[in-house]
Amino acid sequence: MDKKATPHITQNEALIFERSQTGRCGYRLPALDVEETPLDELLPADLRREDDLEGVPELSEPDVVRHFTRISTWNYNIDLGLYPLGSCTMKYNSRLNERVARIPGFANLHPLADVEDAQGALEVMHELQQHLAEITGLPGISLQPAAGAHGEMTGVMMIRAFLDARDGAGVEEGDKRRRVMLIPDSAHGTNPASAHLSGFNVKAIRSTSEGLTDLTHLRELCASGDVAGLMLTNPNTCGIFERNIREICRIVHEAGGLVYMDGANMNALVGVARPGDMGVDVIHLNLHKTFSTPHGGGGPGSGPCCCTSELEPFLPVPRVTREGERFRLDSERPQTVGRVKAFYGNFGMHLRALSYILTHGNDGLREATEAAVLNARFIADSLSDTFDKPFDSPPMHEVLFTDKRQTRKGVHTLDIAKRLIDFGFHPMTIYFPLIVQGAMLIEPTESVGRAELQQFVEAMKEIAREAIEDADTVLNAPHTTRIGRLDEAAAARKPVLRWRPAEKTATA
Amino acid sequence: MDKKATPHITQNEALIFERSQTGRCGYRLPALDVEETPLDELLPADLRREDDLEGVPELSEPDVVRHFTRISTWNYNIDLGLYPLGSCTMKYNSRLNERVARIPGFANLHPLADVEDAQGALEVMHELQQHLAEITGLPGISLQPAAGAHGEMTGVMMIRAFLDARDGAGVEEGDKRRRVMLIPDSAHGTNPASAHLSGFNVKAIRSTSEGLTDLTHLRELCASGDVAGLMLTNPNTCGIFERNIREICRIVHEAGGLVYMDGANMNALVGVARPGDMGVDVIHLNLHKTFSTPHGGGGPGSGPCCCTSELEPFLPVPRVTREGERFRLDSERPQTVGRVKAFYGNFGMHLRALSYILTHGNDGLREATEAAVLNARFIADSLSDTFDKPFDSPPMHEVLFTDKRQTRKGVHTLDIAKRLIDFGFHPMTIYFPLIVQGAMLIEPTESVGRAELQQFVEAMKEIAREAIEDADTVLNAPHTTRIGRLDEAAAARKPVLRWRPAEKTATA
Amino acid sequence: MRYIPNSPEERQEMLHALGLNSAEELFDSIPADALLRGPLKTPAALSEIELLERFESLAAKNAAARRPSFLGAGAYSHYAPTIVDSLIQRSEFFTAYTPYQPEISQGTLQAIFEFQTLVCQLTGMDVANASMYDGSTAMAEAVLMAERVTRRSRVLVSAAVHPEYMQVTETYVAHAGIELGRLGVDAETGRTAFDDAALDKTVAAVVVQSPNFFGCVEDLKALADRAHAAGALLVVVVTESASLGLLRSPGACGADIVAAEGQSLGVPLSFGGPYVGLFATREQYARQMPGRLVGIAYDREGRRGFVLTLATREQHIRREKATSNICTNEGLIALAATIYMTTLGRKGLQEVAAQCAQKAAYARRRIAAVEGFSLPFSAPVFNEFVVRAPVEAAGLLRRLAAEHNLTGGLALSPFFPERPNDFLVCVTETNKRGEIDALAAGLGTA
Amino acid sequence: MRYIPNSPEERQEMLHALGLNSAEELFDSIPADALLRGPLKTPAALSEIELLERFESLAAKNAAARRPSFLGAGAYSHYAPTIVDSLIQRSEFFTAYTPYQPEISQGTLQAIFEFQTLVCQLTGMDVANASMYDGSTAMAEAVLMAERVTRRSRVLVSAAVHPEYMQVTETYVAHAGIELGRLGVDAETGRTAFDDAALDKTVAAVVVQSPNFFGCVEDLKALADRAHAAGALLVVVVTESASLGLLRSPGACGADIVAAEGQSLGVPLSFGGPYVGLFATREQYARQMPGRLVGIAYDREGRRGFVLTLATREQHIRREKATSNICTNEGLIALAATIYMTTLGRKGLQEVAAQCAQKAAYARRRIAAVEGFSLPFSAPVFNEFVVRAPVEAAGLLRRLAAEHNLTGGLALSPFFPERPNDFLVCVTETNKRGEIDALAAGLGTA
Ligand SMILES: Cc1ncc(COP(=O)(O)O)c(C=O)c1O
Ligand SMILES: Cc1ncc(COP(=O)(O)O)c(C=O)c1O
Repeated sequence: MDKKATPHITQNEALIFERSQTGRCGYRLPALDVEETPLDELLPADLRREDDLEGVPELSEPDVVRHFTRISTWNYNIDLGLYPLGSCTMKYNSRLNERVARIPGFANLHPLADVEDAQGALEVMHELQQHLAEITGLPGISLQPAAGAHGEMTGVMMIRAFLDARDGAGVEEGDKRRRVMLIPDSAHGTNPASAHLSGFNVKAIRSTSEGLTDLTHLRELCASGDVAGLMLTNPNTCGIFERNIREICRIVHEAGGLVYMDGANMNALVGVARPGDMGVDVIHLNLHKTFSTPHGGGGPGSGPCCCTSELEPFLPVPRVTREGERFRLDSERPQTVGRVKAFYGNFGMHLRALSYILTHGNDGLREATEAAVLNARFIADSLSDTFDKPFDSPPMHEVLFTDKRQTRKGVHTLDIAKRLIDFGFHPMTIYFPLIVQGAMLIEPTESVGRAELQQFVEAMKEIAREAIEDADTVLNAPHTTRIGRLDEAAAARKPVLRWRPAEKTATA
Repeated sequence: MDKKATPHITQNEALIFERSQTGRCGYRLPALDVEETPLDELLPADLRREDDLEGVPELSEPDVVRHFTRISTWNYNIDLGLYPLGSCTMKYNSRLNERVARIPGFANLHPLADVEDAQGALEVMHELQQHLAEITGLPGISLQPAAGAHGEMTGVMMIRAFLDARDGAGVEEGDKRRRVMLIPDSAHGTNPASAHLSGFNVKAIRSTSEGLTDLTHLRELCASGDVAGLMLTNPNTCGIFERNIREICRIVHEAGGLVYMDGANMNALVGVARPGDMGVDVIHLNLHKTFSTPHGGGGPGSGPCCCTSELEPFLPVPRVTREGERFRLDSERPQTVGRVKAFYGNFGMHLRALSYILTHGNDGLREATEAAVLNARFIADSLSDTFDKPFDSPPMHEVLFTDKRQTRKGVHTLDIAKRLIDFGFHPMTIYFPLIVQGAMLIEPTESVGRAELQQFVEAMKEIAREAIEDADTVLNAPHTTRIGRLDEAAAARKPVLRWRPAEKTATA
Repeated sequence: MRYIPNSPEERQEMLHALGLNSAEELFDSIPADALLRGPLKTPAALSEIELLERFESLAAKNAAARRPSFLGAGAYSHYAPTIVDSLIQRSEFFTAYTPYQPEISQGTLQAIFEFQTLVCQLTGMDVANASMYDGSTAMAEAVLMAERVTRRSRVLVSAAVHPEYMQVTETYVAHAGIELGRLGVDAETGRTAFDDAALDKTVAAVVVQSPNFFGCVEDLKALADRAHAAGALLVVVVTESASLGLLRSPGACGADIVAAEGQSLGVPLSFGGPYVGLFATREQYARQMPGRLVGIAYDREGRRGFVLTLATREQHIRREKATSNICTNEGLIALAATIYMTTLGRKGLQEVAAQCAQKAAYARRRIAAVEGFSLPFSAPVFNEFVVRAPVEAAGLLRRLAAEHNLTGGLALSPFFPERPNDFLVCVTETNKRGEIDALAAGLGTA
Repeated sequence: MRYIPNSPEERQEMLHALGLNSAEELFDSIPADALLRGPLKTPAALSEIELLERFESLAAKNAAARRPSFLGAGAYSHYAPTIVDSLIQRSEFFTAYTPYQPEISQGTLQAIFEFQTLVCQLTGMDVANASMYDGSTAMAEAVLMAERVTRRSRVLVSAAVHPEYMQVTETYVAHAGIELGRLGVDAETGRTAFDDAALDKTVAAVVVQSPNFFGCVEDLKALADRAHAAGALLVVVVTESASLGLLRSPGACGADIVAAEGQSLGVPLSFGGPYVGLFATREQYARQMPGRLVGIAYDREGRRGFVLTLATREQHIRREKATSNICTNEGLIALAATIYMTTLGRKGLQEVAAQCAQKAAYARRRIAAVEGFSLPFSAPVFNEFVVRAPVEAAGLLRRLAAEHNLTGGLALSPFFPERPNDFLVCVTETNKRGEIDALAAGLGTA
């Protein structure tokens, strides 16, 4: 930095521990209103802490507010501008939904309250279930999974349980059972990880030069007889709709397997087409993508699992069901895969998603899908002269480019991404999917207007120009942030994962 | 800007009108639920708008959120760091107070509701009145004034009404009445403006070389016999307590006048000393300073007026009074100066101020005063070797410096202020008070900790060093903001005060 | 105290470093006999939990806040989209000061510039300021300004102006050498009755409110013509700014100054404040305006920015010669109104106004059909109107509240003792048909 | 739709520019027979006003949310200072994604680093991750990790672990080749009854909860010693993280992995979620941990920053070989917990814990004094304890709710049918003495 740069206080906020000052206090409790029991009677000394919580910071309330406000300004966020992370569906997070989630009758409701005293909450969940069933065309639903990967795990476990029940295999015959899960090589990493967690062996299916699932390879793999199912993302992670979806489902079904759909990309389909109508058996939705519940810097999410009525008996318990005017929690499901989370899922996210659905209305849901796909098309169209677009098909809600044309000058996807920051945009998803080199996956969502899309396109074109005329500017980007590119390799070699007083640092 | 700078979208947000797109819509009402009356029956065409609200923007909700979020990031604010504007008392604005003000039973209460149905609100006002009376030592109170200047106007009008009543002057003798208001030359501009609005002729009192009211001059002016009173700020705007306050009050009282105190600087006194005990007759408080109600980028404020029991009959109506367990609005005050605002003042600010008082408790109020004065002393002590401190007395809650030592190199107060921005601080109040050249009035308040005070001191010292070694850096500051110094003179010569489509611009 | 960063120990260390022994010594310059002996007699500190309980229980005593209501008369129940309050709660807005340092206050400054523009668009005027305390003080300042502009000293105010606004104006002008005259109200139409005789060459301005206190829409064009013919200004007061979505703008009718209450534009009722005064005028009077103004300015690189401008009108420069004593105004409320207006936008503002008018028309029909009730005034209305009851109105409304849990409106008798049976009903887009039906039914039985 | 910037006309223009005639053509790649015919059968759009009314009326049906309550069992009513919720509502935090681009995500990254540190401090462990979904899944992941670390396949779980946590673990490990064994509960003390015989060389870990599901504080030190002697890990589950302000930390007792629910640290009850799983372990196991980790990194100028690190453990790099499938975690809730912990700070966390314990002790005395009621377990407790009623507990609690408007606790019978008369009572700093007295009185009469 040049001499104009100074130790700017809000740009150099320390760690909260470094800010701590003995004796500061940001909290006050009402005075204890019961007779005090001597500490030793309460709890023997050997069960009590001895360290006086050393190291936990001591701060006044303004210290805390200033600290977190300052560091917050180091974040990009949706309310600032386009956040076109492909596969992440960073759409507008309505404040109305936040308000709904904070209504005291929901926020203060204990999960173990008598169901009779929590009918409103159960009704919310039940109504959301119904709408998600309608949207996916899959009638069985559990809202319990806490995120997409959790939904995947739940769904593939259901497949497993279903197959075992169907095929009548006893525990002894374990090895003979269907234990192969087919997953396209373009899939998100959670797919194989979830399949593995559910005890499946993962086999990768190749993608075609069109960016679609290779049917020949699929047929080949299905022929082995041990296929439990297929995990497919549709539109896939190249942003392309698997137009052979019915055929794909038929192949898998005929091979005795089931089709799991990763619903991360449902923002391309809501109100337009339903996975259930295509032959999908089970899907998870990401409420924190398609249904706009905020990502919160990495969660909470919510990954409801929707399935056919054949699979319904295997859904996690408890189920939220309706009996006349009353709502119940039903755990009497002998075939269930079990419970995947304490209580009933991320209820706060259910509220927000329901608020999203009701605010949009059925026509608004379709309108959002159309607008999202149209925006992606606009980008695809505007940038295909400038950047390599590995697949010809018109994209759905997100579009895939690569850095092929820029690498000649040594400029790679990472550099393009970092340089976008200087134009005020969050970068797109990079290096995913893994099947193309230097992937740049751009998902604008419906929440951005034409003018800003145009600005994004211009920024991308400008970067492409710079890559030729002034590569250094791109290679050294970003230039407008308080810190530059960080040495991640060094960080992983000798990780420091926590603060410690003085020089004690944790390495692992 | 160098080539690294780009048309960064969040740094170049347009005017909301420039963002508008025909057909966008950010709002939805429930459908009209009554039979529609034909428009012409509702209202004849010549009473209806013809312009279709042309020019009013059309935007979606995310457009609005992005617009205001982006421009918000161009503001400095208390939650980011020290905001040491002298005389402004920029202290911590608690979120708890914001929450209190938004409790539906307050926020949704109509001011003309039957008092029986608004007892809680009246109780809030009554309780606040009692606490402010205790804090100022002045028993009569009206919460009606909307800001400091409004309180001043109210207070001096009360003085006028009191004197007229006391002196029994009829309308015919108008000119003979006491029509001179004495105001120190160091006073805030609102003091003379308010006095003028109340029909007084303003005479300025000189300050001594110690930065105090010149008693000799005061006596001289009082001798003329037409003095209605004195408006005094204490601690004064040099941050110095008028230690002759009792003598000053005596002189004015003996001359037949009353003493008005501008309470803008009460943060130096709360819990430590009371204006009523010093001889002050009437004072306004700035709840948006001393009692932490947020400034909001220029208001709302609240400027309650507190007075002796002699002046009480002259307070604005309606008064909030208590009768047994009930609270009333009382307008039967024949001697009142009248009403200064519709309804009862900025009630939302009353709530916040009461929340502040109750959260601090009586000991906390004093603690805050001590901490505020101590912080100012710390700065005074740390910087007096570096900057010219025109008055020797130890400061109260704010400290006055000048640019005298820096001007040799052509660096002035304005430059120092602008350079502070690069260190992450908001500048101090500059060029006020007017009685010293190049004034820099620094008020840290109690809401800042030692470490940040130290950073501020170091920044100031660094700037002083730069003023000698590298004056250009200071003269061209700020360097870290999205725009540089603006040409205010040109702006005032040909003012453009509103947006107009195309090239039509308003000049005045 | 949890809001004070430096702990007692830290403060002790700082005191020592200053050569002081105790905090008391910080106050050595205060005469000993002026120092407070002993602690303040205010309550001891409350925790958050206790404080919220305390205020919740106070709020619970405000029964009126929970009841369907037909109160207007200067404060209106409109719905504000959620984002209004979320956005103004950004620290960047609500904890900033008046934008004295433009380089780090552009957010506030640009928002004010937008506010000024929106106020101009709504009122049909050329220039608007950064806000006044509220509608009532805006009217008072308008009267003072009319005197400055015309150098005349009589001002005629319609008796159908909000009575509290009139009282405020009386207070403000009491010592300004301005004489306030009154224009009566036509008993049949409910509009200002114009007295040409009163309109001589000493009259600085004619002040009318539209819709007026009785809800009647004034014929502003005619009033403007007559005022202008006599060389006087027309000052138009608006208490219900939502009406500007439907009614011809004061500017289009010839107003010279508009003084309005902006509470309808997204601001909570909050028992009467904080609200926001809108103040707009013609271009040629800009330098006579009270209050702050934001204008465009450029930096050395030619980048557009915004600054406080024409400050030579203001108290901090001109002191007693300033156009007004106002300093702190209603910045954050002006911001709320700005966000409200932009969120509703052109169509939304029109739709809110249309729904208000439609629902009021429905309510008029329903109430007029109730045995014994009538509508005394014939002029067109927006969303407020006077109802004449067969009995004393104040008692009727109290019974309505007690028996039907409805706040039916405002009895006019405290302001107009000659109208014991009249009350003012206001209907907005937030009043449901069911509430209106309940009101009509309740009036029939209360 | 008001959340979609491009208006229908703009979209039409964009379509045309792309050479398309209608929005339908955007979906040409979807087989016609898979397209939805007709609109979704979900409801039509609601305005804000209608939507809020709708949800308010649903919320009103949750009577339990308005009642003094003594429910705990994995979800606790603690008071969160107002700033927790205001700060997490800053757009900068709540609308950001996972911090994949560190240069513009330092706010999130630094906060997670602080979270990791605070979790270490509270649990007494060396390293903690960026969060798990909740306490139950954290426990399941801990069991999976113990298998990875030890390469052993049996895990012994105390019967006094939260039954729902046990169910979740069963689901998670069902296909991982792990056998779950159970350790009983001592009928007298309420603590885990240790069966040395079961602890052989095949045991990967012993899993206990402390305070356990019955509220009893386990003797972790003794358990750790026995587990370690057999080469097994000790996994400690904590559902009531507020207890860590008073109880000796699991780390100090020798725990190898701590899996905790962080809801007590400033997170609303919200009918069971979102909460936040805390996961901490010893330094040497860091690379076996599930979930994200943030570490320090430096830029070229040597400036300190934070990045996601050790990603080679994770699914997006290692796919099926990852330590876990977790991707999205509970970032914003972890932030809330971080703000809560820093606001309370060292003293505040201790005070909350002390008040919980004190009030629980008072409640124990009061309830034990009620005729017919007893406390079946003798081990020390923190703020939860089992009460034995003279009658069937579920019915008693229902009567208490109906007649005394009190949620008296959780009947144990659904989880432990052999305990029909037992119920679990939880007391926190938010329960006033009056509520406790009312509970005791109510039990005597219900
Ligand atoms: C295609 C795809 N599948 C699965 C996931 C995992 O979802 P989650 O992060 O909610 O666990 C993601 C999200 O990152 C994704 O993009
Ligand atoms: C000393 C002094 N007096 C009066 C005022 C005016 O107060 P207000 O801005 O609230 O009208 C101020 C505030 O700027 C001030 O500092």
